[in-house]
Amino acid sequence: MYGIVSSVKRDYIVDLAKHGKRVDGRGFDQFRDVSVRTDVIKSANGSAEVKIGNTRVLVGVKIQHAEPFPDMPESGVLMVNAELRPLASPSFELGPPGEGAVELARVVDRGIRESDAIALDKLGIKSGEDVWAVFIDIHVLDHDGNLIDASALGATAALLNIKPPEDEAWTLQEFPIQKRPVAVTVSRINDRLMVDPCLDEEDVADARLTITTVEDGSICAMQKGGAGYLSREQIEEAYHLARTKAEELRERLR
Amino acid sequence: MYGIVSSVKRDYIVDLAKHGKRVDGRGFDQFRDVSVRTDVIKSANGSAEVKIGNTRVLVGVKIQHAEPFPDMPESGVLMVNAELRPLASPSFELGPPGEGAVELARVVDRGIRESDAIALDKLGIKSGEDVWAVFIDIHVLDHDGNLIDASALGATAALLNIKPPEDEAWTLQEFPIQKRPVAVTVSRINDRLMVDPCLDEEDVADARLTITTVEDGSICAMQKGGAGYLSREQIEEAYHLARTKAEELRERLR
Amino acid sequence: MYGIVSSVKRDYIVDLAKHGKRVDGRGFDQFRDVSVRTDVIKSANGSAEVKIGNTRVLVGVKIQHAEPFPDMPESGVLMVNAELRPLASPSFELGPPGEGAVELARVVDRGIRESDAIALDKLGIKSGEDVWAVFIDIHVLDHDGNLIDASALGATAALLNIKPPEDEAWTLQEFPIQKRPVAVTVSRINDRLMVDPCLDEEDVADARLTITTVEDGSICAMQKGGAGYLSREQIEEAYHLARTKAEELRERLR
Amino acid sequence: MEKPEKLIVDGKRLDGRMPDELRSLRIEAGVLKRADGSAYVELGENKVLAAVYGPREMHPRHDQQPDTAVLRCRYNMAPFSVEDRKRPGPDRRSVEISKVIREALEPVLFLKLYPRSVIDVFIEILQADAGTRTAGINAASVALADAGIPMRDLVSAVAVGKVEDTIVLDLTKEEDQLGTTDMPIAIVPRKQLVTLLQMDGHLTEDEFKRALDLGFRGCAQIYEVQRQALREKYGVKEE
Amino acid sequence: MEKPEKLIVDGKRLDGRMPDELRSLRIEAGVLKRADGSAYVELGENKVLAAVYGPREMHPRHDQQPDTAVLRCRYNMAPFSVEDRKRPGPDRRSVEISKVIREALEPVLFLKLYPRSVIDVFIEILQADAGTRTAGINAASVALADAGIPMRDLVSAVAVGKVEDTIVLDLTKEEDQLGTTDMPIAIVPRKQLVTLLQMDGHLTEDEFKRALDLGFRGCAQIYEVQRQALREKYGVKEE
Amino acid sequence: MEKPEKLIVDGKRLDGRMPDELRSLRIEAGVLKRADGSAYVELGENKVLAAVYGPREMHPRHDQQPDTAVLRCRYNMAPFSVEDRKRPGPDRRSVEISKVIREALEPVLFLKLYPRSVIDVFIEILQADAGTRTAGINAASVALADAGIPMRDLVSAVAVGKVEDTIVLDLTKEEDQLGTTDMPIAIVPRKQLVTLLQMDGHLTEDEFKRALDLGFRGCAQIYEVQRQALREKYGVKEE
Repeated sequence: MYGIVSSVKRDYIVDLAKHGKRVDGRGFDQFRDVSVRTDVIKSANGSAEVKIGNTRVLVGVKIQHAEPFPDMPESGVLMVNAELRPLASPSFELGPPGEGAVELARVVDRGIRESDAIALDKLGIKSGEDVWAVFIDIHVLDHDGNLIDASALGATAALLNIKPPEDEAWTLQEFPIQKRPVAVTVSRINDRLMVDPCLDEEDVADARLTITTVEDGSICAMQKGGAGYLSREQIEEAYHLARTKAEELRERLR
Repeated sequence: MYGIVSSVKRDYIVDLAKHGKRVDGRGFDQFRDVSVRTDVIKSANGSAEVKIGNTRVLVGVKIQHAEPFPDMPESGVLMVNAELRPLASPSFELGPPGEGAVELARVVDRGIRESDAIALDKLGIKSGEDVWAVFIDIHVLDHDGNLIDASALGATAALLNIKPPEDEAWTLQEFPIQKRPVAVTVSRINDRLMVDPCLDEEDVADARLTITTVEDGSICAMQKGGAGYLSREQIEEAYHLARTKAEELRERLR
Repeated sequence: MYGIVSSVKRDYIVDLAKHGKRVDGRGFDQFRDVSVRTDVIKSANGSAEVKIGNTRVLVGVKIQHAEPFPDMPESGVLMVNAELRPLASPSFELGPPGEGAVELARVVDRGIRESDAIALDKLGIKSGEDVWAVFIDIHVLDHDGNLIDASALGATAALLNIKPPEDEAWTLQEFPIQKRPVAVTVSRINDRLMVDPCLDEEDVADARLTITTVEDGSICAMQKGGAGYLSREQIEEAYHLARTKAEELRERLR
Repeated sequence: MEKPEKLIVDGKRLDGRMPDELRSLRIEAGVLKRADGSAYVELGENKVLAAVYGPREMHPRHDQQPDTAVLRCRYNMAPFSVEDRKRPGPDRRSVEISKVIREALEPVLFLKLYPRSVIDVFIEILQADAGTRTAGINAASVALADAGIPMRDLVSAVAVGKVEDTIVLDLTKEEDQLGTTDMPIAIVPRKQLVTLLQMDGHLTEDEFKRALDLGFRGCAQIYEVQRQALREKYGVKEE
Repeated sequence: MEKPEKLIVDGKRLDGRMPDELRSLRIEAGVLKRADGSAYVELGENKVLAAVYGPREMHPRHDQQPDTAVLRCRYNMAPFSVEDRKRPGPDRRSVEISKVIREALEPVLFLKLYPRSVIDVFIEILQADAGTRTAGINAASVALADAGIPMRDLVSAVAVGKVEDTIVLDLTKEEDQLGTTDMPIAIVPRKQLVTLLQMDGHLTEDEFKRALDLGFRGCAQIYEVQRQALREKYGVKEE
Repeated sequence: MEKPEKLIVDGKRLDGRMPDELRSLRIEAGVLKRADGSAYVELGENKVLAAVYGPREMHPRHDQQPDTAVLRCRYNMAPFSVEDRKRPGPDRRSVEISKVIREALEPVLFLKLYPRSVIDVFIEILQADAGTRTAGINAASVALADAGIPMRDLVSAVAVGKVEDTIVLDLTKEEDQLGTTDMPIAIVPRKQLVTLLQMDGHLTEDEFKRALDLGFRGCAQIYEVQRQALREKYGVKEE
């Protein structure tokens, strides 16, 4: 997921950070323009397109029959898949998902799964034989940094956009969403923390910490990334940043 | 499927074509020697070996039980697979079928499927559970050009050669063949159209158009290939060539 | 499975062999220290760790429900898999099993299968639907030569170590072991035969012959390996060596 | 899907179109930031995105051609673009379509200008309703122009078909599934040369000729919209 | 597995441990012959082996980095290490774990010392009982030291979790499955820097801080055992 | 397949052969146009084709050996060659057989003559009836000679087995499945050296010696047919 930047650009960005500045003039706690459009794909049960600056992610949700897992015979099934399509970046390659795509999908998955955003226990049909599967497909279209936040926001938005399948086995009034998890990734460059890095910033960042919170500010998932470290103080600061920004982003959902 | 030819050879072949000639002295509308031998593989339900000049293709058909597709619960299943075995050409590589093999299989498949050559609707056994699957496996043994025509002819010949499986679920008198589709590929070199290119001609051809016709001359499948173009007039000329030659080739079937 | 040795080392080992000696001073019919520890993995039904000199192989057996093969509806299923883990040798690579791992697994498999070491016919549960599958997984941890003998010994030891699954479908008193196959690989360097080559010897060996015998000295499996040949006399000599050493190794089982 | 009694009533199709009428078509050039060129096409219910990267260095290196650039195309359907979720990754259908799209575009490119390099064309089907390969060609062709790749002309493509013995332009999914024949065609409009032609179904000689006629006319309409998209992006009038 | 009524009774866990108590831990350095460095870790019922190869020449060559060594990690579960036999080969879980382990180890390595080369870390889970990724980091870290790779410090890791509203150290499989929260953490002990942090479940702000506290304390204990293992192998006192 | 009561009646096998009798054998050299060398073998109901390419440049390049050619073999069964259609592509069985065939052929080749190059041997089983690997070796060996590759000698191969306590030559599929033992063997006939030997089933020491005897004798017969095939192709008498 990381590209290569020239050392000149690296020095420039790090130097700016030391002086409290960012390449595009934003504050460290400031997102780029965020737009969330839902209901963009008719063939999906729910969909959303999220743009954060130039970054653009399309998320589609399909609801289909599936077999349950043996140890959860009455529970619906959640599947999150991410495709870093090669049209989105010169660094994305053809072929099966690499570690970047796998991590992206799993971080989004955990935010939804661990917050119980979907009442999977209501998605059984016939015990041990038939349940509803919720396929969340993240399709990255343009990559200018911060894919995790864009994808997670798109996934929650697409879930909120779901129209139940036209199938007589579907008996609920509406799709059972219980929580609105929102992921915010905080990156460290030199010793400064910032949200929503653009790609150039992401490429020079030492480490990142994604914190997914729900409405009450409690955490449902975290993921540190990058080949650097974070101090204890930075982690706590990141939590406060993430919680505050998640509230802002959550307002974009409906 | 395309090899690389020296520019000397290319110039020679193109030059010949301009003067109305071919490397082996044939007319532009003339096939090399064609031979069709059937019943060559005992372990197959039907089989045929087709030679066109030095090109040699073995086609085997297996008839086995399978599950139907959900939207066609009483219909048999047709599967066409092509293997460009590396023994057939230095340009064929080990590994899963490449785009050349996939295209070859799909063009042959469409000729058979779209002409309703096989009455698949008669190949059900138990609705939604059990039907007959017809596996047509194209095994290319020696590649000297024009694999599509050889493979398609072999497939139709092998279908006509089928002995029903010895299985109590088989209730038809004989295997239900309704049409005899034949593919003819017309290649353009410079501005000349010709049938049955040998490998050297194929390598320098600008474009090809495969037209599969049935007994009454109507078209059931077409496929343009190659990195060049065809004019409208060339397409119509190709149709007439293909129709005429298909009639000749069809006489080789039984 | 073969590495590359310098020609100096090769000449040295071959020269020693000509003079009746081995790099570590052993006799040609002498194994390195052999240790067999069983019951080393709690999550397996049976397990064994075999060390032969520095070579170290861990074998775990899992017993699980499975579908029978259609032609053996009441018979249990045996699966042997070998993983040459890259931690065991710089020459082992990531990725699916290569030909070395496949051969290793299949030679061990045949020793067990062909000797009827397991009474698979007693491992049916419900005819045509449910049988016991015996998964033998060979996990190579440290490779200093003679993996076949170590793996085969580990497999037999792990089978003898099996505690039946805690499952109400299991009705036998104990796991039905009938034979104790032991594989001994005899290698030829120049014109000398020797057992239990270390890796350096294995790398310069011309050929090897693995002979798996059971208690009465009869042969249940053989496999010649390596890019060289064996004379008829060498084969007979190898049999006698293998039979004698197998008796010694068999004493290490329980 | 319930089968309607007739697909053509009083000379009109189920969506109200005449037999020779295109669905609504929207093309936008330069819609992606990272790609060197890009285009978005909406054709009826189809939503298609194409991106071009290159000419750029070819990897793996032994695939480099000493005297020419290599054109690579990849056609991909998003999992949610179709009725039943499509499992990600290439299947035989997309492998074949990628190949015929590449061969449809190659005749208008001057690949010899860029030896040892590669031009990548990625086509993503975001929502599918029959005609995705031709919509993909239309998008890719505009994306190539947007990337500044020298071209002899654009390539314009459309599907023609036969529905209840009527030759019709630009099939919907319903018409494709219930009709008998689908014939995608791609054309280099100025020289009127065909660079893609496939067909499956049933056409007599006469029907075939009428289908070709209709395909050429449909492509001419699409060509205008493609050119308009580029004019809008670059704000210049073509000569 | 039958669900027990309570996981914590009278302040003690089902296996008798206090909430802030580690399972029994044994670490041995230099256990493999062929690897350049290796270590074996037993943590409760976990059995983990790590091996290091390198710095060695990077293949394929085009993955070489001109100014630095590349660290590669591969976490793998043996098929018999878990309740239901695991099919061999990487799955999505192990791909992700391999990535976060690499990123947990990389901060203590001086990779720039070995341009164009690769350091490979292989972690094999032979028997699993929750906490395998952190046990793997502990093993890998000792194996790197055993291989003589220059390091700023070791990396020490442990999982913290929440079980019935109690923050506990070093979850067992039972606690992991029945509890609500799992938070693996890795630390560079001397500088108290975090190199791995993951979490799934539910933590309030206050719980999160207490979990961090407990994680730091647990890692300090593990660090001592790691150093002891190296002292035993090399028979020298650390300064 | 219904199990017959006895496989050997009055000293004769079900197909009328004596225990030490080969099935009908036909070998033809030089049957393919594109390959550098080729051969076709019919042994009973087996139909096998082998082709040789090389010595040619080795790709990928990092598999080149600076001091020797590399021999690659690939044994493949056509999907229609067996009772139940075989799914295309290599399986574990064919991977192993490809390896032992390569090791059976390598001893007669002078690979050091062609450093950095590769010799490819492709064996296609078109119709299978037990003994395909040995038939493949017989075909490959003739194909190598047909390709003009310098060889110390041909390699001749056959399967020996045990059926109802009788040691028999050249098992049919029925004998292979109902008998107890299968022992394929390959020999360099002039020097009487064994280059392939596999066995599964049950043999006592005495049976093993008799099986070896029979294998050597069977290979001698096959050797004659191989040489005859080459004589017919090249129209010269061997000295």
